[in-house]
Amino acid sequence: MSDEDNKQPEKQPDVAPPATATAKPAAKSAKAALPPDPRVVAAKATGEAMKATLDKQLGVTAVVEVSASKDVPILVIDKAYWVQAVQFLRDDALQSYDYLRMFSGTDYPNYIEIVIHLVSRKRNTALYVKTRTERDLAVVPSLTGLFQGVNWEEREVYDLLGVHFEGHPDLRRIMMWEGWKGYPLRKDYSPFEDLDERGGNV
Amino acid sequence: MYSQDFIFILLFVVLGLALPMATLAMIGPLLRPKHPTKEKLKTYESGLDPVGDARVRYNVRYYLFALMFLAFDVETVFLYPWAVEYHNLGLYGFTEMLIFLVLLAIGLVYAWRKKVLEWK
Amino acid sequence: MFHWESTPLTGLSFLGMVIGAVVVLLIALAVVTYAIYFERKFIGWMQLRIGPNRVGPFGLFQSFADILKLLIKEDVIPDKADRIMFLLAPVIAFVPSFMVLAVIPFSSTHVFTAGLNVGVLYYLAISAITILGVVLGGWASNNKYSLIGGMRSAAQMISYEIPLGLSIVGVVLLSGSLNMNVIVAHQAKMWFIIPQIIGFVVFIIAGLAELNRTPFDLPEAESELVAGYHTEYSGFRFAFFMLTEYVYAFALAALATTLFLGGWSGPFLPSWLWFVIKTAAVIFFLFWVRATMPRMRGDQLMSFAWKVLIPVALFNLLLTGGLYLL
Amino acid sequence: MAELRSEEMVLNVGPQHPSTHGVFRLVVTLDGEQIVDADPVVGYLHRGTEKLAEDLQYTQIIPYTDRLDYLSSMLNNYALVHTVEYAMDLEVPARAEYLRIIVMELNRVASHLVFTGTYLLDLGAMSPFLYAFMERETIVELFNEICGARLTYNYMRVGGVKWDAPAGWLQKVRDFIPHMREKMRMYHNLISGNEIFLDRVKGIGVITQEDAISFAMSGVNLRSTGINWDLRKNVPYGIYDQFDFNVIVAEHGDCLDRYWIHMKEIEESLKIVEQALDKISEGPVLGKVPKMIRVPAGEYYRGIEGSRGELGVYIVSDGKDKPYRLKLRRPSFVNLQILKKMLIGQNMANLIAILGAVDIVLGEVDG
Repeated sequence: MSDEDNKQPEKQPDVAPPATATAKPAAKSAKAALPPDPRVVAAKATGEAMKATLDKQLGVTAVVEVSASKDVPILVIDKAYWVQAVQFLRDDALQSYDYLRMFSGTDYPNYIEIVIHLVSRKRNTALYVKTRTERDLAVVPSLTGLFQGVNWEEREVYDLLGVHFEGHPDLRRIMMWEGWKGYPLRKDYSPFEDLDERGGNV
Repeated sequence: MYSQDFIFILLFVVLGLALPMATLAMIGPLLRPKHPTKEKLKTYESGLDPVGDARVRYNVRYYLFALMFLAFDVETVFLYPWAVEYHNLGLYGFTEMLIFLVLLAIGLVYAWRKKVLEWK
Repeated sequence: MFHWESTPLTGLSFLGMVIGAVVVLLIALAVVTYAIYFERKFIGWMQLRIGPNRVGPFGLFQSFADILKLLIKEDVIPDKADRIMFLLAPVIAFVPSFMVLAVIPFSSTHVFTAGLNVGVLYYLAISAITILGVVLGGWASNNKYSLIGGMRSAAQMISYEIPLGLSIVGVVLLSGSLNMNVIVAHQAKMWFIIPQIIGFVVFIIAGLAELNRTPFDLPEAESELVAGYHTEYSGFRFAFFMLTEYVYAFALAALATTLFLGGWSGPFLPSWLWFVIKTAAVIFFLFWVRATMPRMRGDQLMSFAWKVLIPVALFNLLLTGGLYLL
Repeated sequence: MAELRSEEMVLNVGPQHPSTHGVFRLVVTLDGEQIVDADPVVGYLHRGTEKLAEDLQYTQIIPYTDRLDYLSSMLNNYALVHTVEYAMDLEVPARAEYLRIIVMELNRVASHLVFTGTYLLDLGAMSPFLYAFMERETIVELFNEICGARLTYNYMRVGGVKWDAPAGWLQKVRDFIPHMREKMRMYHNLISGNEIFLDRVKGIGVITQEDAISFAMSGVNLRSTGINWDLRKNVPYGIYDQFDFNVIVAEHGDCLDRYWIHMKEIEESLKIVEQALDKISEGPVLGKVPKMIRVPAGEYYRGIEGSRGELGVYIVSDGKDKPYRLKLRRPSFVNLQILKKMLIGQNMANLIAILGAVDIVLGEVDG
């Protein structure tokens, strides 16, 4: 019951994000002014190559965007192919990204981004994989079937960012208590509004 | 007379009862405060309201040990009169007791083999 | 030598008995008070601390302060507890602990001792009653930690009761009597610790377990069960459980002294002083173990009693019997 | 005996329990003393560090990291400033790097000592706890001299460290090393060969390699399963590539292995401190940093080898002086997840042995 309530975010962001702020983080435009970092260029090339492999493997355009942070490629994956893509990266002998070292989420003006950091211990390389979901009805397939360790991480993201993970065996709040309303890490969350209604002593 | 010793022991019983009586029932109430509150009288369970009741039908393992104890302790008690009279009994007593102890050991081995002694 | 049984029962001798019993009670309380102080002090030193040092010179009055504090603490009885049993449990635990002291020969004159000719059996029988108090306390609290603690102590104490009993049979065999006075008299030439060294080791280990002391302190394993069977107890009712524990530590040390270390016998010094020295040494050993050892686990504890101690004690018995014949 | 069914009992272990090492709750279902089900409940200490950080400048976040894993605050400090430096491509003066290594490794020693002490306390031995805290006290006092605090150091800054070592401090650290080695022998005498201790921890709480990877475990827990993974070696950061030390790896993945790795790592850390003391030279301790620290827009992640595993900081920046989003990869939180799997089927006494060996700090678990 309360799950049903939680599914709907409290309210829409007050200000509609400007039309220009597209899927790209504001980061990109600032970076363009500087001379390109050779590490970033190389990482992007690696990312593009991986995109090609992934798309070919899954038979669809699963990777919607490629970028890089320093020397680590970043792949943004279509939500629909999220589990498949990560499974491929984990199981494929050439990739073998079997260690999910970080799981996080970020609230952007018009979408929520889930990011995982995969490490291939065999090749000692890292890869950031992301997926995006709408803010109003944030639903992402769960990775618990692939990595047991994301269980709590997904619960934490659910708790603090309000992203529902489909197929998660035990999706409950983990940091805040049951009955807490709202998702603290969202940018439109105000810590002082409706405090009595939101939590209280349950 | 032998009864003197038991009178002496009776005095110990009386004194043993008198001390808690005096401190818990007589002196204690005069000294200690009595301000029970709901929270104070709650059963402790790591700071939360207790879940369910503690009086459940408890695991059978403990009772098996109780049964074992019963058998072995009684047999141990039988050893005492034998030990006291041992210097008069000699080899006869020794063989008698050997048989008794072997029986005891068989019981132990039986329990051992039946895995009664495992706590798992 | 003075024996109560050889003294006719008159008003005067009855008064003597009363005085004797009261003196034993006072001695027991004093021993407990200072045993706790010494335990804290010794373990403090062993752990590079200084231990109690605030109340009185060198903290000598610390235990009195603790007793006073416990006396003026509220006696909380949880709502869900079985009231009558909860109130009775500490008394049931305490009374036998004091009763067993009646048969300990403290000195060569047996004013403070009942010379029962079933002395050893009396000790074992009476001390077993305490288990009842402990289990009852654990059960009556209606607290899960207490229940587990109570169950554990029941299983543990009854299991170690058997090797404890068996280890003493060897001594009884050698002295041919259950009377503690006679047992001490038999050790005039040689302490029984020498022919009964296996028995002594079994006795001390089983004794440690009976006392619920480290490494056998499972019933009150504070890191698992908070405080075990006395979790819900407070104030002076809790104090009686503590008192029981330390009176037993004293009683067990006294028993070890009597059965294995020659009791009050010894050259030069007065007999009671010999008794004090030997008992203090045993008590010190009990404390020392506590500062050194971690706690055992339930299953290991049980298998140790049944698979190691009991067979060893039985073997010791056969060995003693066999050697005695030769 | 099938008809003699016993009833199960639900027991709350924690939040107010002597050996949950803080406010951690474990709802266990017991059959007798056997654990049928376990549900860890965390969050009692949640302070919203990540949310708070969004309203703070980078330098202001540093004291908040102290309060995460409060037993190894130096490493937390470093994880944050290192990530910022990495994002900004900042140079750190050599002396500052060495000072950082010294305090971090000393902090690791202190943290491992607390583990050893409290673990043995959980197992019922009181003395090792007090012994271990004696040496920790020395380290804490050393920290007090260098940064003025015993627990919440707030010592590192973006681009260096806040204070240079006071006169004679390095010598004190140098004197401490042989002393600590001597004490290590004492610990081994007291603990490592104790039969009761070995019986309690050997073969208990076994983690398989597959589970360790799947649960993304790190630090001692991961290495106890035989996986050689130490970020100081595998993904070198700072100046760790200049030091000669071993990564301690065990093979059984049980509690005993975890204990051993902790003990051995203390010795390895001492080796690193010793080498750093030899190499350190005079110089500035704070590099050239802009007045206002602004991380260039983008996202950055750096993980360091904390006392309890991979301690990572993930910064999403929009180019302002405050992070847009700051995520802390908290090793205790990730490591703790396996607890449920390890506990089922064990008995009450093993619960403490297993929980203790996972080595969690609740401040870190709850963020």
